[in-house]
Amino acid sequence: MFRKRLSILAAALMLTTAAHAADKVKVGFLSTLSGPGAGLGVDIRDGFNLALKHLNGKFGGLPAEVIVADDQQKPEIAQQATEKFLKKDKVDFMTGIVFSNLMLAVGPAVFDSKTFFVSANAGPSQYAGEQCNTYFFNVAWQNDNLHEAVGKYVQDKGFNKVVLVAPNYPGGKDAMVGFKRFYKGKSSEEIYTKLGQLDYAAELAQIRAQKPDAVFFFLPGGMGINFVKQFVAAGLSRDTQLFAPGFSADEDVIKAVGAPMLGMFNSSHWAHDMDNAENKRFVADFQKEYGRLPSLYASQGYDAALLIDAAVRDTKGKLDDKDAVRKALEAKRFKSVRGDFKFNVNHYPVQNYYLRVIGRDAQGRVTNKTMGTVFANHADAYAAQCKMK
Amino acid sequence: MTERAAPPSSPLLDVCDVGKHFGGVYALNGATLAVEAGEVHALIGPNGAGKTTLIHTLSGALRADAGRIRFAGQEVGGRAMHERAALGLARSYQITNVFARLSVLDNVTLAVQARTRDWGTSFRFWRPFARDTAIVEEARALLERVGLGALAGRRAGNLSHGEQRCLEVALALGTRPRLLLLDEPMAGMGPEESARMVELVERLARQVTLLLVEHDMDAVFRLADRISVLVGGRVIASGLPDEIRADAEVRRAYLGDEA
Amino acid sequence: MGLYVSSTRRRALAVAALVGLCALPWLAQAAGQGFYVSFASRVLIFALAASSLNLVLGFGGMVSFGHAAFFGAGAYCAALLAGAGVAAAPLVWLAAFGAAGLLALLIGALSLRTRGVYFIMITLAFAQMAYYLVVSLPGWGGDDGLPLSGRAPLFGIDLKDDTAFYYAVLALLAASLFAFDRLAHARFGRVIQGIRENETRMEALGYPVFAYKLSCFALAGAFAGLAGALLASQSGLASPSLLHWMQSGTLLVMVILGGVGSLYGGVLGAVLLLVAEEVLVEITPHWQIGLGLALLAVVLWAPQGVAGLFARRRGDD
Amino acid sequence: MTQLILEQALNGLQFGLMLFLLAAGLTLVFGIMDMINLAHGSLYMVGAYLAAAAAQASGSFLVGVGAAVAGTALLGVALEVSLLRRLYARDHLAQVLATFALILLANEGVRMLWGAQPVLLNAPDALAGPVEIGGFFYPSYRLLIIVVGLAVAALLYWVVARTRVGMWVRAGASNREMTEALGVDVRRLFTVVFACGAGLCALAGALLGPLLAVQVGMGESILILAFVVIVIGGIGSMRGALVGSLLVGLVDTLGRAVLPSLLREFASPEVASTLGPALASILIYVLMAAILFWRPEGLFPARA
Repeated sequence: MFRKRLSILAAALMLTTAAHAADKVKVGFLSTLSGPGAGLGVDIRDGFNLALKHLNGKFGGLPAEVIVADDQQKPEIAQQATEKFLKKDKVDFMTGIVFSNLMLAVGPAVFDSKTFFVSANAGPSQYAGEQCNTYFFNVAWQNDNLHEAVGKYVQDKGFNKVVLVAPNYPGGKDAMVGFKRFYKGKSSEEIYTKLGQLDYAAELAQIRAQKPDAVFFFLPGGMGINFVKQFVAAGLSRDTQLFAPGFSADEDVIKAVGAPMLGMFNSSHWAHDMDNAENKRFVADFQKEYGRLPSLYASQGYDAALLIDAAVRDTKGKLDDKDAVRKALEAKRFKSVRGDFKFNVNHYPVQNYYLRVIGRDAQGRVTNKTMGTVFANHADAYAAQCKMK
Repeated sequence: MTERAAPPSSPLLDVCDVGKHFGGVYALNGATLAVEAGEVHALIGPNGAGKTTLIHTLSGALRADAGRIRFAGQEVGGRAMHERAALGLARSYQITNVFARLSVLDNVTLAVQARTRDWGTSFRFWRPFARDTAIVEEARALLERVGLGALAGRRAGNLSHGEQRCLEVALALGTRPRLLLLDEPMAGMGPEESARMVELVERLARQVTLLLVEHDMDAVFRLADRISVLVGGRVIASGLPDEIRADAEVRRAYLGDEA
Repeated sequence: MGLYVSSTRRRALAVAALVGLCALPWLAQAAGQGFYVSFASRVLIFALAASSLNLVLGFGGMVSFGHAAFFGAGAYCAALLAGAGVAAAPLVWLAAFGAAGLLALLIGALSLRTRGVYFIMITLAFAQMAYYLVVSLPGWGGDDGLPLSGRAPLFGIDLKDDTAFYYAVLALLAASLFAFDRLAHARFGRVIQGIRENETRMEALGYPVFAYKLSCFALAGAFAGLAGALLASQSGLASPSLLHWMQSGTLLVMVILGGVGSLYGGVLGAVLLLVAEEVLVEITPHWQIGLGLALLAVVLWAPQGVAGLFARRRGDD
Repeated sequence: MTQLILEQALNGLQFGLMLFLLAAGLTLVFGIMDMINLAHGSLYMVGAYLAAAAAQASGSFLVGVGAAVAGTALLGVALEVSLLRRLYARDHLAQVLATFALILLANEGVRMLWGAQPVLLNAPDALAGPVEIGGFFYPSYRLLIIVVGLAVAALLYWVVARTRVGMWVRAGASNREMTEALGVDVRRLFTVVFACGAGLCALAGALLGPLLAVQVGMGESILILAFVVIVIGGIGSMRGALVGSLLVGLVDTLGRAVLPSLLREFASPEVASTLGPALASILIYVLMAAILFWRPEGLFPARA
């Protein structure tokens, strides 16, 4: 009885303090920082930190406290870290998660505690459709989108015997669905691999036996690095064209694999050669800071920080007013490095998707070059099912 | 316990043509032996004759390759060691085999507790053993009988060799066997300890049928009602001590060298 | 190691610890650190799992390297029941207890034919089989595991509240430990300890050793299943990593660290390992170095585990 | 189909031979000293990291491999003399705890030195492409691994079967006390065996580095497979380790290849490609359980 009355009292106090501004902004940054998927998490983190540096360590003028945790790409580790963020550190925002399966694992706890999650990567179809949530925002894309773009290009180019390879997890399934939404030819084989698998000898033998025209693979991080290397080593690149979403053909993979990737087509919503002032500053400073070209993951981490900054500024630091924070996030008052985009009803971006090809740039480096636009102002296929409350 | 009435003439333990080989080597080669209820039956033979193998085969530690073993009118050759023990066929070990890290009393209570026909099952998960005072009392009485009453609280591993041999016998007795296989109870003992063991076995003989394997010929001829001689995995003679002493074949094969 | 006897001193300590644990949520709330209530539930759940392993390992003398299979089986049982709409905690716990017990009965029946190192390895093999099966079964969530929505209520008590859940876990752990204590002092407990000390001798005395070992193995598996079900509701996820061999290894480490064959060894080990982890994580990202060195120190200088350091030398040991 | 099976058989052979490199050391450690060494996988990891570091520093893959083997063997000696020696007389539980602690130390040590992200180790450029054998292309690097694996297996076989040291090792595995009584310094013998085992681990780590990823935790998954191998083969038996490795390698790889297509006969493609690999990974554990069930001491028991 006593406890209950106490908590009612506490709730009343909370209401009266609700209008007061916070004195700092706490962000829980949970990402994959070890293991084969670590490259992605590290890029998101570095992008996020670069933005924070550009913002002088402040979000919306308030000192920022960013607590970084490694989810080791394991759902239960992610959950434990999230619980700590929510119950111990009591963060105002969470961000950073790379893999959709982890997002789905921690989502319920985050939303239950009315904490905003600004996803810098994971964009599971569930949260775009029926399970869309007031507290979930994605600054990157819905999982299917980049795959849709490749599917459309492969369809337009007239390939008609394609093998699809993706890891067996929600992001992998979204990839296959997305690709097939626009590719209408024969998908002779759909190979699901174990998430985190590194030796693809068996799959490559299977592909060789199928003799496809093209292979579409979605294997983020270290998985993709190994797949491309082994694909080339097996001699398959001689008669089979490789296609991938930008995830598997960005600077992290190129740096590791090098020349064998030349000529590979891939899709992205961003590229480091995009011509706008924000992007030029981002790319230049990223290279200065970390000594490598940024990947799309880094750009997403950068944008996530900018979105949080804009929301805090809009609400004048009154982060307890959840409604106001939501509206500020939806308004998206910042300039993205990818050019312009806006949020759909499901809090996923509506934006352009481009085709890139891997070639040598003016300095002779192997890198991505933007070829053209595949989709303009493209929304995901699930938004219609979202009844945002 | 189910005890089918055996014809009065049939022996308590009836071993017929038992064979056991390891690889190509025959340790037992058609051993035949009968132990009558109530007697002390000694089994003697030179080293390597197969005495211990026979004890293992009878107790169930080893399975015989051939022949049959009847105990109390039942075929037991195919039964597991614990089933034979539950039927009343107990054994002691030549190399002391007690619960070294447990107290002397716990050693014997475990043996007494094994007698499910008197105490019921040990699949009792909840009721404290401390309430089974009868088991503990019987164990204490047994320890008194073998002369270890004063050492009940000691760790079995800390007993002297002779005391451990006595405990070994107490363990076998705790199950109240109908037949006790005593495998060299006097092994490694000094003369004084041996004398005490002989006394103990003499007292035991009044309560339980014994099959005694022993090297000490004085003890054997003093204790045994009947003697069987095992040579080369085969019983070459069986009879009263005097008959055995007089048997020419036994003398040649075995006693000849020593007597 | 003699037959287990719980001294009055140790019982008094246990009661004192229980009282302290009862006060923990209140203290945590007072300090504004509700997180630690949830963390403490987790520790107590692992304490139950480790204690159940101690039953096979410490009392039964069977070095099982596959205990995680039963832990995980309980977790998946809870998740599947939650998915099927079963909304009564006692029912879920009972089902997890039974399912894990049955699995342990099956695995035990096959594994207990081997001895020593081969037993260690075959239990490991069966646990790995369970791991890959769970990962591969369609509808069981693969590598991501099975999420549970909410916690089933206990006779009208809402366990979604972390404090209520903590007390439920604490009550179950205390009841389980009490049961283990009874077990160790009952005839069955004496028999399995006798088997641990000298299996052949027990067989020669007429005990059906296999049946006793199997019962012990199955019972321990059942309690591990209960712990698994609790962990699944605590975290809201039945994860395949609960069945991974590293989990079996962690449980083993907890038991050895705490004290093999000591009733509270599992609890002590779980508390020490998880709290050390939690504390070290705050101090340094390289906390595993500290933990590794501490474990090595235990092996070299405290061979009876931490419980052994507290135990007074008894009689003529 | 036959070409698929052939290619998969080669993959299985390659995988099996790498397992053999790990299992060879493990089975001797296990067999002679009756020691459970969970940290054997950590030596494999350390070897891979040393190879990557040395290859990067020198620019030569070969130097990397050599440095890894030598460095890890030295580390093995240091470990054996300083710590493991104290554990031989202890029970299996103490060994499990101590070597589990070593896993933690090794993982964290590597993370401190090289970071949490995987390190890249590239195969020599000359071996980056395929070679044509029997009408189809096969990665030349994998072929090299097969050749090296076979050579090492042959060498080990010769050492164990034909040399005096090998005779001691065999004797030590079947009866340690007797070997000691015959005047062999088993302690020193064991240090040598352990060093060789560590070197072989490093060789496997260095060779597999370019195919997999050099990362923290790489040793744990492969360690269990090595245990499976030696239990199947019979603890302490070199021949058993070889047969067990090839069996596990082939069953695992061919299972992965054939099971999905087999399953496709009965189930949808998605279910087939989901269940297939998982069932294939169970396959080796089923194999191990079955072998232990019928031959509780493994295929080639070393102890008399």
